[in-house]
Amino acid sequence: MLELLYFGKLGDVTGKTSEQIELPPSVPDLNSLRQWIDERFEADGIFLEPTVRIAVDNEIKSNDFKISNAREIAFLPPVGGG
Amino acid sequence: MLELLYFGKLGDVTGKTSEQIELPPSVPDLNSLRQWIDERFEADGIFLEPTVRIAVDNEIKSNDFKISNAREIAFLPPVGGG
Amino acid sequence: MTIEVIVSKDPFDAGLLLSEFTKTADQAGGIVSFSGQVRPKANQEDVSALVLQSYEPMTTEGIRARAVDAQKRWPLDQILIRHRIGLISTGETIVFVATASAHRRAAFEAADFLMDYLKTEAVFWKKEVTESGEHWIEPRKEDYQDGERWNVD
Amino acid sequence: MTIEVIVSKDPFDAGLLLSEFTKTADQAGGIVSFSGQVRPKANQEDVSALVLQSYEPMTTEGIRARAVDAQKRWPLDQILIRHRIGLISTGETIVFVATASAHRRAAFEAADFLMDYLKTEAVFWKKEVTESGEHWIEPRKEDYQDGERWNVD
Repeated sequence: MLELLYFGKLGDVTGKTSEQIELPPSVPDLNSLRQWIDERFEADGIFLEPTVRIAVDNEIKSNDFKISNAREIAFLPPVGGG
Repeated sequence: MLELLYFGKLGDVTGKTSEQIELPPSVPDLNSLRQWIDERFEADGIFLEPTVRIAVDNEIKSNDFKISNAREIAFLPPVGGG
Repeated sequence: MTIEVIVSKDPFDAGLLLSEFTKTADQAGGIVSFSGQVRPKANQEDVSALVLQSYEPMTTEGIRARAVDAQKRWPLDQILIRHRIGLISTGETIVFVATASAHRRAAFEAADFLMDYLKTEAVFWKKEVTESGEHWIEPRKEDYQDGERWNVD
Repeated sequence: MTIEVIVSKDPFDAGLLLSEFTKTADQAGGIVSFSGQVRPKANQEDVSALVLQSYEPMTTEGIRARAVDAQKRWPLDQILIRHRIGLISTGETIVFVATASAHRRAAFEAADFLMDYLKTEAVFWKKEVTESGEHWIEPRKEDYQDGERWNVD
């Protein structure tokens, strides 16, 4: 079981700030996770934007990161804005 | 009657922070006042130092200022020192 | 040298924090504080509140790392950083930073340095609550420019 | 815009001053404060107290003029300056400056600018009370360099 977290405006897109989920085998890494989530919520590509970073168990990871043992994955839109 | 004020280390030299005094006619301006006061307290020239400024009735005045109507004259050693 | 970082929903009084900070830092000589309040206006619109999200422990660790960085750059005796999350009403204090140093300029520069981080890089998402609804605050262009500010392994 | 300058023998708590300042400045966005404590050491010697003399109204007017100058240079909403005179024990707060502005950098710079004046040009004479006696603090070389800082008419 994996916990997904949606921060900032991403929570408005998904309608939730977190969810428990079982990923399908077709989603082995962060790259495919971005696409899968974006399609699931009809998010028009917002999850594909490079400014949206992904943290796996509290560490920022690059798109080729293999998810396998992750417990928590967080989608982090850009911070800042004063 | 004139009030003289001695600030900072000048008060140590004179042994007082203020005094009421009648100036002799030989002391018409600040230049002669510096010399007169310095001799009176055997101050070794400290009152002649240009870093010691003089305020007459709360305004800094130059050495040629005529004392005549002054009510209060303050001797101000340098400020600062953090 | 002590560093304290608190990210919390609890309201706080900047003056009380400064009083406590001053008591423990009284060998220091100089203390600089910055406190930020939620402003009632943004883009001509009345703002009634902000809503802040953090992502712990990343948010607190990021702030703490910046404080450690400040401590390396300046001779500091003490740093306190307190930041609110959750719902924060107009006029309430949202952030408080205090630095103590024997050197006045060091205390000023370190507080400014910490605020720079808190305003542009710290891991917070901010939503404005206005009469026309709620709006997530987008980063400004400057915030984007150094986009690779997070270390990716 | 309000400017408040108080030079007084009365002790004060920097935190309490900041609390009050924050209440009246809550439209401002950002508040910077500086508080300075009497340090227990100077030139390897234990200091138990400072004694400060001022010359009123020159001292207060000089500080106020600097605050007006700050207000012209930066967009400030509020300035408070409080300075003690008389006997001030080690660890007690001797000076407090607070600036409020919608612009964080303005609040920082103005507070720093005011402290520069208070430390080097403000009309105060300072005496250290140590175990070996009392010593008037001499201006540093930097303070002398711009010796003609007072306007002479």
